[in-house]
Amino acid sequence: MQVKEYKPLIVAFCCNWCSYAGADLAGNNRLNYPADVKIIRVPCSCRVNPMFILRAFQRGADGVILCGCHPGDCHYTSGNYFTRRRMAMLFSMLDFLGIERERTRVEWVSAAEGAKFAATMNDFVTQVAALGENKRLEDLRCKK
Amino acid sequence: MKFSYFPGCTLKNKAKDLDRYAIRSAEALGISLEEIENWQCCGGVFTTARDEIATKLSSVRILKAAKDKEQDLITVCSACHNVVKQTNNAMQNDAEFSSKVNRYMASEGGYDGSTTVYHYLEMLRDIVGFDALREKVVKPLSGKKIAAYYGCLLLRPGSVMKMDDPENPTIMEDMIRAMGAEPVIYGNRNECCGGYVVMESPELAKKKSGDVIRNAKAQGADMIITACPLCKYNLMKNGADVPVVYFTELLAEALGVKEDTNE
Amino acid sequence: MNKKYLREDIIRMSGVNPKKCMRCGKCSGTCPAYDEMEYHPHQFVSMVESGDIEPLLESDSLYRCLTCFACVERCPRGVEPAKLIEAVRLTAIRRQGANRLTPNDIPAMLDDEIPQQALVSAFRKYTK
Amino acid sequence: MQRIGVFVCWCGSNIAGTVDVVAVAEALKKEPGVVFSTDYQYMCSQAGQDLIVSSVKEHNLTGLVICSCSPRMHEATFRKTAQVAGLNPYMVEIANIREQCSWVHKDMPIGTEKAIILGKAAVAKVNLNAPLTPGESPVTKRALVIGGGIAGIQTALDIADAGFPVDIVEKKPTIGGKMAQLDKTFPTLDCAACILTPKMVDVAQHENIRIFSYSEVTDVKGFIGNFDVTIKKNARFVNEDICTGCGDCVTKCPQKKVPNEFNLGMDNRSAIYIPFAQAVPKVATIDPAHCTMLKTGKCGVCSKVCKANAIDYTQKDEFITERYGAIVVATGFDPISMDKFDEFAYNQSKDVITSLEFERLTNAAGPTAGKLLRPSDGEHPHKIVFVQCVGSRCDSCAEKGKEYCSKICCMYTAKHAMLTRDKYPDTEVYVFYIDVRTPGKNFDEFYRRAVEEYDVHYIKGMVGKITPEGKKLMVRASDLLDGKQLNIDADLVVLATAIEPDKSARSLATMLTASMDTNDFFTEAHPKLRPVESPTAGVFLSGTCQGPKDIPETVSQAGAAASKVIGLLAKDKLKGNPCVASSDELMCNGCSSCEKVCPYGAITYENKEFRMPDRTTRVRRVASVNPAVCQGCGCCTVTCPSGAMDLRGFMNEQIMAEVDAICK
Repeated sequence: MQVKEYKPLIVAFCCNWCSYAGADLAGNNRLNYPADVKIIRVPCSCRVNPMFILRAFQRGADGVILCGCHPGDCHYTSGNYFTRRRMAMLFSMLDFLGIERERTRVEWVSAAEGAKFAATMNDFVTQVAALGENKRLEDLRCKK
Repeated sequence: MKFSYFPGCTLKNKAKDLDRYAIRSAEALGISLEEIENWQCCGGVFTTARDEIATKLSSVRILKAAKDKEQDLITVCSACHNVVKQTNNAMQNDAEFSSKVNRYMASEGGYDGSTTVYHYLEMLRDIVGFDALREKVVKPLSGKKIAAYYGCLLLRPGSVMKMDDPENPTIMEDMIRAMGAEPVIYGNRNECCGGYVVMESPELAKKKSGDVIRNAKAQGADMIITACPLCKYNLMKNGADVPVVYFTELLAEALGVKEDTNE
Repeated sequence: MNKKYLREDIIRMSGVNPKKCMRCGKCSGTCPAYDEMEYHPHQFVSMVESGDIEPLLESDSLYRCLTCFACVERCPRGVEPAKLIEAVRLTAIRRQGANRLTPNDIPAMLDDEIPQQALVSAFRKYTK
Repeated sequence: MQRIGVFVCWCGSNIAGTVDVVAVAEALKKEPGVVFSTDYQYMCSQAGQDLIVSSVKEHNLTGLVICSCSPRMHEATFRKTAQVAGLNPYMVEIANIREQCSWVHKDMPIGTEKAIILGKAAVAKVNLNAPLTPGESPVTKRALVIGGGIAGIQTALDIADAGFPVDIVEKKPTIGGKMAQLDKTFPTLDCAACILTPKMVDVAQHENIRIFSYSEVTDVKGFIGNFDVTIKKNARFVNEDICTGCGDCVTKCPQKKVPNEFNLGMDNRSAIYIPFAQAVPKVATIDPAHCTMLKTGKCGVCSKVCKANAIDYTQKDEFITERYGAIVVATGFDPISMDKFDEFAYNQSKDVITSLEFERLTNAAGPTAGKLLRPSDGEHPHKIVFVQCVGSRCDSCAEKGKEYCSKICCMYTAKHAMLTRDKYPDTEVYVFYIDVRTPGKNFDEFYRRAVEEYDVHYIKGMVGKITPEGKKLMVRASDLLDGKQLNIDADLVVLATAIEPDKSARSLATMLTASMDTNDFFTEAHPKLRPVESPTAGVFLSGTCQGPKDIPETVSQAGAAASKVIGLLAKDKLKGNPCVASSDELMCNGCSSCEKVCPYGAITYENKEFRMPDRTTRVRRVASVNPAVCQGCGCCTVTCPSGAMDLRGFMNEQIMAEVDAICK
């Protein structure tokens, strides 16, 4: 019997100015990373409500990564500092809920860092894949 | 007001004047200095190496003795002050060092770096106050042009000693003014006299002390005061043709308590 | 001793990062013992940085530093050369039989006035 | 319910090579709301756009999903297409199936599967899209320039020449700034006053420029196009409109022992003064800290001698409020204090001076009438030591100086050394340097000339200690190349002090909500591509308030800032970004959290009357977003505890719909 290869589902939130452009640059340079990563564009990493990340886990995502401009380089001056603090809080709550820390990550990727974007995604997908499916946080209402 | 007091080895021997006038003057200013019991020599110089532990234990014990009496610690000798203060700083800020020290001292109880260390001059400025000092002066030293010689150890490293601006200090000059004399500002007041290297190279000490004396005199000094026995020795030995005295001696004179201390 | 190990040991002991040096030479410009030294403060920094430490260990310059902290105070980059010199000196005198000063040397150096402080300090600096 | 059309682009083989575009179009047909789906080779081509327009009409589409390249590439194109087709441009969403799919995945089935999911996410979002209209705001066609140095002067002249009115606010009694204090300028050695003062006159005579001298900005409200600025005109106790600048009062004033700040305290001025002969405006100012009349009520000499009757001891500070479309910051620099560097004996000897003091000492209008004389005894110095990098390039932990290179010192020191040798060939000149940094047109040639033709001794090494002794300054320094410690008995020492932003810059930045770096220099909107704009819309940067720079660079930046201002003022109306935050007043609990995190000050609170269901009214404090100021980062939406704040175009619902679509 052939076992179907496990493919994790990864949601990546990318800020419009740095990380989304970094992802575009990875594309321009044809730098491969797994198709498991699906990007959602937001104006700034600080637009990402912790609720969105919880929602993704609820709906079956195995990992969520949040990418923004490097600290100090935020297009909106200070947005990513808020992101950093909020995510520190959220991640400690995820610890509390029993969602492995390795399923989440905040990464700073500039518009010039296509290679870093691809490398980060490769690394993150490998990391999440090693943990297997995320079963901890499910919305019972979504269960069929 | 009571303080713990650490005189150090030289003040019990070659620099008795620095010690006795310090105690007498403090009394005249309403401050009593209680000498720490069974103290050991601080070691003379602070070893900056972070892995030197045993050589700093005597200083930690001095600091701990003051803490046990719940008193602030006062020092007079520049070298002692430098060693004790730098050791205290290491106890406060170098966690690896302080944990090693506390392991050595486990049987006598630990020390956490919480003692406040004042140099006698800081006590005059921050606790007595130079204005109050001025009022207590009975024999103003008017007409005297006095050069304060800081040397290196009182002020440096500035980030640890925090006594005064290490390049443009005013604490001794303010004291001189409070005593009614005129301070002489000269560039070499915070340059080294040659220090302990006199043992290794008397020529170097001669040159460096000579620079200090020449500069002070060129700027008009007719007396040099210091807080350090080794500075005094180096200056005196290397051709000082103006008097070099301890600041406490001059203070005792101004406060009118110099004469009756002939014990 | 292995060159790299020696360098790391001295850096760890002193807590100094010689890479911060920008080669301005202010330490040597201000050093009161400069003329007595074969290797000068800025050379201590650059030679430790490059691992060229043996010549420093052999040099009398180690015993000319006054530990007056002028270089520490005035260095624009916060390098603290005196701490580096101290670490090299300790490395030298910690070697067996390498004490610079022995009690037998003392009587010849004494005069009536010399303060205890000078003897104690010299022993700290020159002897292990 | 939307009627959505899906358009899958092949991008030649760029997409179609790895993604089965037909399958994508087919799969998306089944998504809720989708009524039409197709594919085409080049959707961005005219034919492709025509296809979109005709499909909108044919199928009555209300929303569009374009599966194509990155929205950073063609989002604007397709929004225009939607507009042509009669749709609101914000009813378009792009699924990025090229950069983020076909180009990074090699396997056709995998690429196709991902493209479908990205398409589904875009469809889910469009289902919740609402038409958005960018707000419009009028532009007040007047600019404010804060700071009247060469940067402010050049910016103001350029804007005024384009026909727009400009106000300059200068805190000193005259414009001119630091450049007015300089003697000669490198590398051409033309005299600073000769090139600056005509420009000052141009400013004074320009019909479009008003100067508020001896004034400062105390409050800024509003936003790009409409800033309401309060300017405080300090009382100068002289009626500016009447004063003829004859100077009779200055000569007759009995209080003549006031340190003259224009000459950096190296000589004295009177209590009523005109900073220098070519001052603009050329009117007198009374220094209230030193005027006997103002302090004791007894004197009044100036009032008696003034033929124009311009003296007014009762004058009060005056506040003016004016509206501006754009603000240019040109607050300039100051040399840092030398208090923490007394190893160089600046506080111990008058003969240790800063470079700016040296400029005054060699300036024909300076305290020595241009003769280079020692400040202590007025004698001619024969040996001069210049020390570079004093306070520049210091490690941050040293806490004394500045971490950056001050950029101008190498050149002006070369200039000082060269001019000294030129005028006084009997003078020995030493320059101690760490590195000589002379990038710039004709700069290195200039420095080499100082060495080769003028015999200036350049020594690599730093001065460690200066000891005044008698009439001499004993300079101890290292010569790193010769391996020597030097002891030079100098007559004069000149310190090339680091420069720092003017102290007023920090409070101004707070008023403008413009950002600063750790050194208090204003930050640019982009360090390379938008160097004269601040991240705050409508605020522009000119000169050294943004970073150390020399005169040519300052003037170029001033012109650049002016061109940006002109570009803004030339518009009648500003179209905003419609993707801005908005608050649901009924949900807002008035907590101010959003106001605190907004980097632009776009959120304000107001008390509003609400009609309650029982027909009573209640006043509640609620947030309101100014759409002209909001830049749409969305930080407030996450901070809002009651969920009242949302971001148009990136609504919570929309992003969660995308999440759901991806995770389905």
